[in-house]
Amino acid sequence: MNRALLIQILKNPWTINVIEIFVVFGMIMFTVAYLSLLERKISARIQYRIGPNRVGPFGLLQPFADGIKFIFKEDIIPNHVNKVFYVLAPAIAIVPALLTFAVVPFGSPTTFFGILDEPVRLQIADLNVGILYIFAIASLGVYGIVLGGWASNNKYSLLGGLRSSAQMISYEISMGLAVMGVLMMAGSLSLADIVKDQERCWYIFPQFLGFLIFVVAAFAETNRLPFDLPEADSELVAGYHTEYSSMKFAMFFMAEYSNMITASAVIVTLYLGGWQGLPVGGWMGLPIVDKLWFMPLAWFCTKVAFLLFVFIWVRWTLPRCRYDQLMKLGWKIFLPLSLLNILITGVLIMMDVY
Amino acid sequence: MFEYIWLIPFLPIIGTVINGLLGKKLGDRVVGFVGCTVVGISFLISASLFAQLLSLPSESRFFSKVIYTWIGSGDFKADIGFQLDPLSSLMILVVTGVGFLIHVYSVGYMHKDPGYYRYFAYLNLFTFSMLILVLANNFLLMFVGWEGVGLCSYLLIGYWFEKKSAADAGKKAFVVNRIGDFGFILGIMLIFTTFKTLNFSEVFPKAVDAFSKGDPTITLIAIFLFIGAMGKSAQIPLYVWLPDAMEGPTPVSALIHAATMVTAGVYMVSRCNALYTLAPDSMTLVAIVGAATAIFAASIGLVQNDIKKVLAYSTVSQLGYMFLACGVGAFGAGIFHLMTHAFFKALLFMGAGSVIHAMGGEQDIWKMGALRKHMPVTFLTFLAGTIAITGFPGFAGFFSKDEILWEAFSGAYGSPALWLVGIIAATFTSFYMFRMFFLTFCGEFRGTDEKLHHLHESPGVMTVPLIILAILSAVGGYVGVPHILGGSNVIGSFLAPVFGKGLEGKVEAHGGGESLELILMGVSVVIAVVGLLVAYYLYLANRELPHKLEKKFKGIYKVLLNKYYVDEIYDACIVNPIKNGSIFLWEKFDDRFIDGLVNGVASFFDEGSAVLRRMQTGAIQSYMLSIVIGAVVILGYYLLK
Amino acid sequence: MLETVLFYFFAGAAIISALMLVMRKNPVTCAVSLIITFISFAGLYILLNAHFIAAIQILVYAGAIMVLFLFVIMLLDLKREEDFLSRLKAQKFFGIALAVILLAEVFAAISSINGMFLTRGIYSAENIAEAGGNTKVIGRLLFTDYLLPFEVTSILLIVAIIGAVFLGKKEN
Amino acid sequence: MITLTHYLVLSGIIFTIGVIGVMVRRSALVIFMCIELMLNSVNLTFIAFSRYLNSLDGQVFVFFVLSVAAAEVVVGLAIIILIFRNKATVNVDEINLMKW
Repeated sequence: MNRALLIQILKNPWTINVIEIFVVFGMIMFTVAYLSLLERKISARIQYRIGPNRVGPFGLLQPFADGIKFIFKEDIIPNHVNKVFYVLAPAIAIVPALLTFAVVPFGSPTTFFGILDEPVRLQIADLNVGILYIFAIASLGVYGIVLGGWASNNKYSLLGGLRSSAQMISYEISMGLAVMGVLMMAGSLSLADIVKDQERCWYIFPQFLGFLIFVVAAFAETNRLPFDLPEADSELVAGYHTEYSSMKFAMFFMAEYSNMITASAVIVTLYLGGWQGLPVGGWMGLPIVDKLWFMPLAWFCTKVAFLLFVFIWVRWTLPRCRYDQLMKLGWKIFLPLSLLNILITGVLIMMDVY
Repeated sequence: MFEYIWLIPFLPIIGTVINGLLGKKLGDRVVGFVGCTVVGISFLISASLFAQLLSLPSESRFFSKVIYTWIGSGDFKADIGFQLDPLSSLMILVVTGVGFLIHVYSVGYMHKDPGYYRYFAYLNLFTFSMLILVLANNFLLMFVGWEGVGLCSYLLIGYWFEKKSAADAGKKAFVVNRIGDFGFILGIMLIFTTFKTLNFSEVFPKAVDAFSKGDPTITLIAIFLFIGAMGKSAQIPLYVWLPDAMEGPTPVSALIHAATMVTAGVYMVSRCNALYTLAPDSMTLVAIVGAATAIFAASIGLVQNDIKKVLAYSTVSQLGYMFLACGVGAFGAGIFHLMTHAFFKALLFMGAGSVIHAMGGEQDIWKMGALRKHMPVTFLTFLAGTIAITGFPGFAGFFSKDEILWEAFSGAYGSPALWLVGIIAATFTSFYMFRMFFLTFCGEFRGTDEKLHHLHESPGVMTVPLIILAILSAVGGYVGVPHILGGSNVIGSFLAPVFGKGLEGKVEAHGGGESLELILMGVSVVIAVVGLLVAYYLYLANRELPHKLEKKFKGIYKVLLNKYYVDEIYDACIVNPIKNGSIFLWEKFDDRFIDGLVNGVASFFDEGSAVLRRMQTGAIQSYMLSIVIGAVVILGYYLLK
Repeated sequence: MLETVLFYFFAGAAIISALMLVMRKNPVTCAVSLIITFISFAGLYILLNAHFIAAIQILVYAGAIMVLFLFVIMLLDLKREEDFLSRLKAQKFFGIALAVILLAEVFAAISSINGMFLTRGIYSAENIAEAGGNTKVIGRLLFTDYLLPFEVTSILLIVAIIGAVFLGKKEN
Repeated sequence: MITLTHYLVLSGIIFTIGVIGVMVRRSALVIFMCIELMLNSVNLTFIAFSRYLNSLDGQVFVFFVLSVAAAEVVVGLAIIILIFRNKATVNVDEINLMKW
């Protein structure tokens, strides 16, 4: 195959898109793997332990060991389950988590040091209904848990599934309303536009209330502590995945961590300026740094990493709340607060403050 | 400032809403406070509007404002609109001023009554309706107020509805009023078909321009309107409800007799003076009815023993005077008498209320006596009221009554005969008022010992209104001192713009001269004194004589005591035939024929549906099947068409 | 070309899953079939350039309404439905026959309107793109021409919420 | 080339399937789902017309249909739960209280 044709193919937007998809997928999977290690390490630190350190230097190869273990364990399908949904549920759980990432811009458009003729955007798809897309896909994530819980034909699993569906619906509302503030400020549903608009100011500052609501709701949506009621081990054994083992369990596990990553990425995009640098000083004022196409990417990854750390930190610090408290918080506090947020934002926009 | 005119009726209705809806929770103190305050503020606004009106030159003293178009349908248009001119401004002053004093008095009189809040809600509603009536700028809105006072009188007369007589009296008042209202409605309809409008400011000029004197249409309208006035203002033959209205609480009687309700008819006739002046025949009718009522009621008053009944008949009689004034074309004099009458009649009723309060509910004057010692304030104020009503020189009643009598004698439509009737009625008035006064306050106490110990002066909240009204009764007449006594008849000239047409005719007819006027004035003073002396002679000096007279004129006495048997005659001639006819219709026509028809239709469908209801299987699928069949058929129809 | 393929793919998925909804006896299977139908519909909406509606189709129908259905199915712990309509065999026969007639009539109606186009509106694909995209234009329509129905919708939703809370409340 | 007719035919088929479902199923929940299916097929018609007539009114209508459907589902499901509490069944042929 001659060289010119290769370059022709490489420069085709479709090819770039496919490459992007594979890179993003690989990155997420890689992060998921190391996130599990990170979680164990951090929890050990918090509990004044050392954490896994046997496999590889500092236990760095631990994720691979875990993966191999999961793959080779016996795959049990109990007799009393509904086989179709039992098998489908883990897959249904993980797909939305990965799909959501498609609209998140993770860097500014670039030509990779002039290799390409036209700048390409570092985002798999720039939908003009980006946020709606995120919410739509995220709302599908619940089916994996609900169906898994139901198909297991086990009362603990069923309860876990029920809890998660109620929880998801409750928090999705305040989450959606909290984002309204951002939409009103950006005037667009596209995430690329939202990030671009944060040049003037990260939305966390004008939208602090919305940010708080969104972050807490994101915790609830990802079933992380203190809102991990669907799998509350002290009450429900292991909740919806009680009956799961081996690779199917690993998929639920991966789904949870991918969800965390996606949630962090969305929070960063909506409130923390996406791939933009610090709100002061531009790219640290250095013209060289300004030219480097990977700087935005680096900023983005740093912020996501920080948020992931917060996720883990919170998990090992806070106790779990009761289910009625969870519901009360969602409906009686966050819902009114998010409406208030819309009101305040609207008034401030009318007064030309924003 | 005139823009705020709507506040005057609006405030009392606010009071009604607050007291009616929340009164039970608010407690009696708040209820009383709210009830009085709203009327008080209304009075202040009325007073300031009145002052402003006075500051204008007399020909531009007119203000009219449409708040809201109530009904608009083709040609017909009715507004919620208010009109302020000398007549209505005087009326709102009387209504809110005297009304306010009655409200205050009620706080004391109705103390501890279980329906306190209801009472005040009604009272405020009453004031509201009356204000709407007098402020209206068209006949229809006036009719709203007209019906409103009718309703409120029903509610208040029957306020103690547990008592059968009170409930009956309320119904009687309502029904009799409706007869009058019927005439009023006919009048309004005739006005609309004749003039195509109901606004005062359009009807009256049109009438004057387009119709000659004595036109039959105008005469008919005037008579219809007067029938309405007869009902509301208790004239023969529709006066029967007023004495029975004594069943209501005494302040209500004061309100009905003094400030509101009964004056509505006089006000309305005066308001329509342009129409009446165009119809001399109807004027004559008004004058005759007024004079007849005056003497008729006064004669009944001579022998009544119930303190409130005496006052009631005196009201009927005084209303007769007012209509007499209107009938002879002296509308200003009628309104003047209306005002002074409001003062002293409110005073007399509230004084009587104070007496009844002290006597523990006793109303028979033969069981009272010597109350002077126990109730000095009531005694003095009652005395002022009595002197005022009998027309002693210097007091309010003197000026107004005298003007009426003078006009009756010498006015454009007057005649000596009317004057004679008036003067006889005045004699009667003087006699029965002093009779009641002496029996109540002088002599020795004739009640039980228990009652004697119970006697006490009323609390301040009741006596202060009495004192204020007593002062008004004493000096209220000085706004209308006639020319002959060196006065300038301020009120007459103030009202002149409204009664312009009426006055013209009157001035021409004044031929009698000043000496005649002075003689007539002297006569009326003399007869007042005669009444006083006779009463004194019979009831203080020579106490056996009344009983002897009673025996001697047994027939007349009995007829008078039984009020000429009017109620009985009405029962026999009107009430009973209607009742029997109704019973016949109820038992024969309604029960058999109408019910049979209705029940037949019902049972037809009942049996028919018993068959059809089998279609309701309760299975949703069958219903859905029917829907789909319907859809298929409809779609098929459109496709094949 | 791509459009044709995608249309037949989504249409096929929608029809098959709709048939599953009607024919399967397990309520959860029915619900999941319906979810698939809804998602296929969303795909069709995207083909029709209705991005906003596609997004809220998934958000509202697949994400919220069907979760509620599943929630209720699980809450009531519904078992498989026994042989459907054992009692009303005739009903079943007539029902399906009628439905087929209805479908035939609908086809007849479609063939008769084909080609007979009414007035063409102003919102062509280019105009929409120029005005800022599908979502923006719909938003503007909702807050101008359709403001009253839009506000009434909010009242409807409030009423529905109150009704649902009242109905769902356990009698003390 | 996909034309309006394609969409209308598809929508008609789906609608008919929904109608059949309502007529032959016993479970109130499934009947409910079939009604949702019918609503959706109508939505498809709306959007197809909206696309081919260059008018957005159809999409706005779909928006309203969606909110009505949401309200209807919320109340309907509450009613179904209530029925289940009282009668321990959601089969419509066993809930035929509303008959003569």
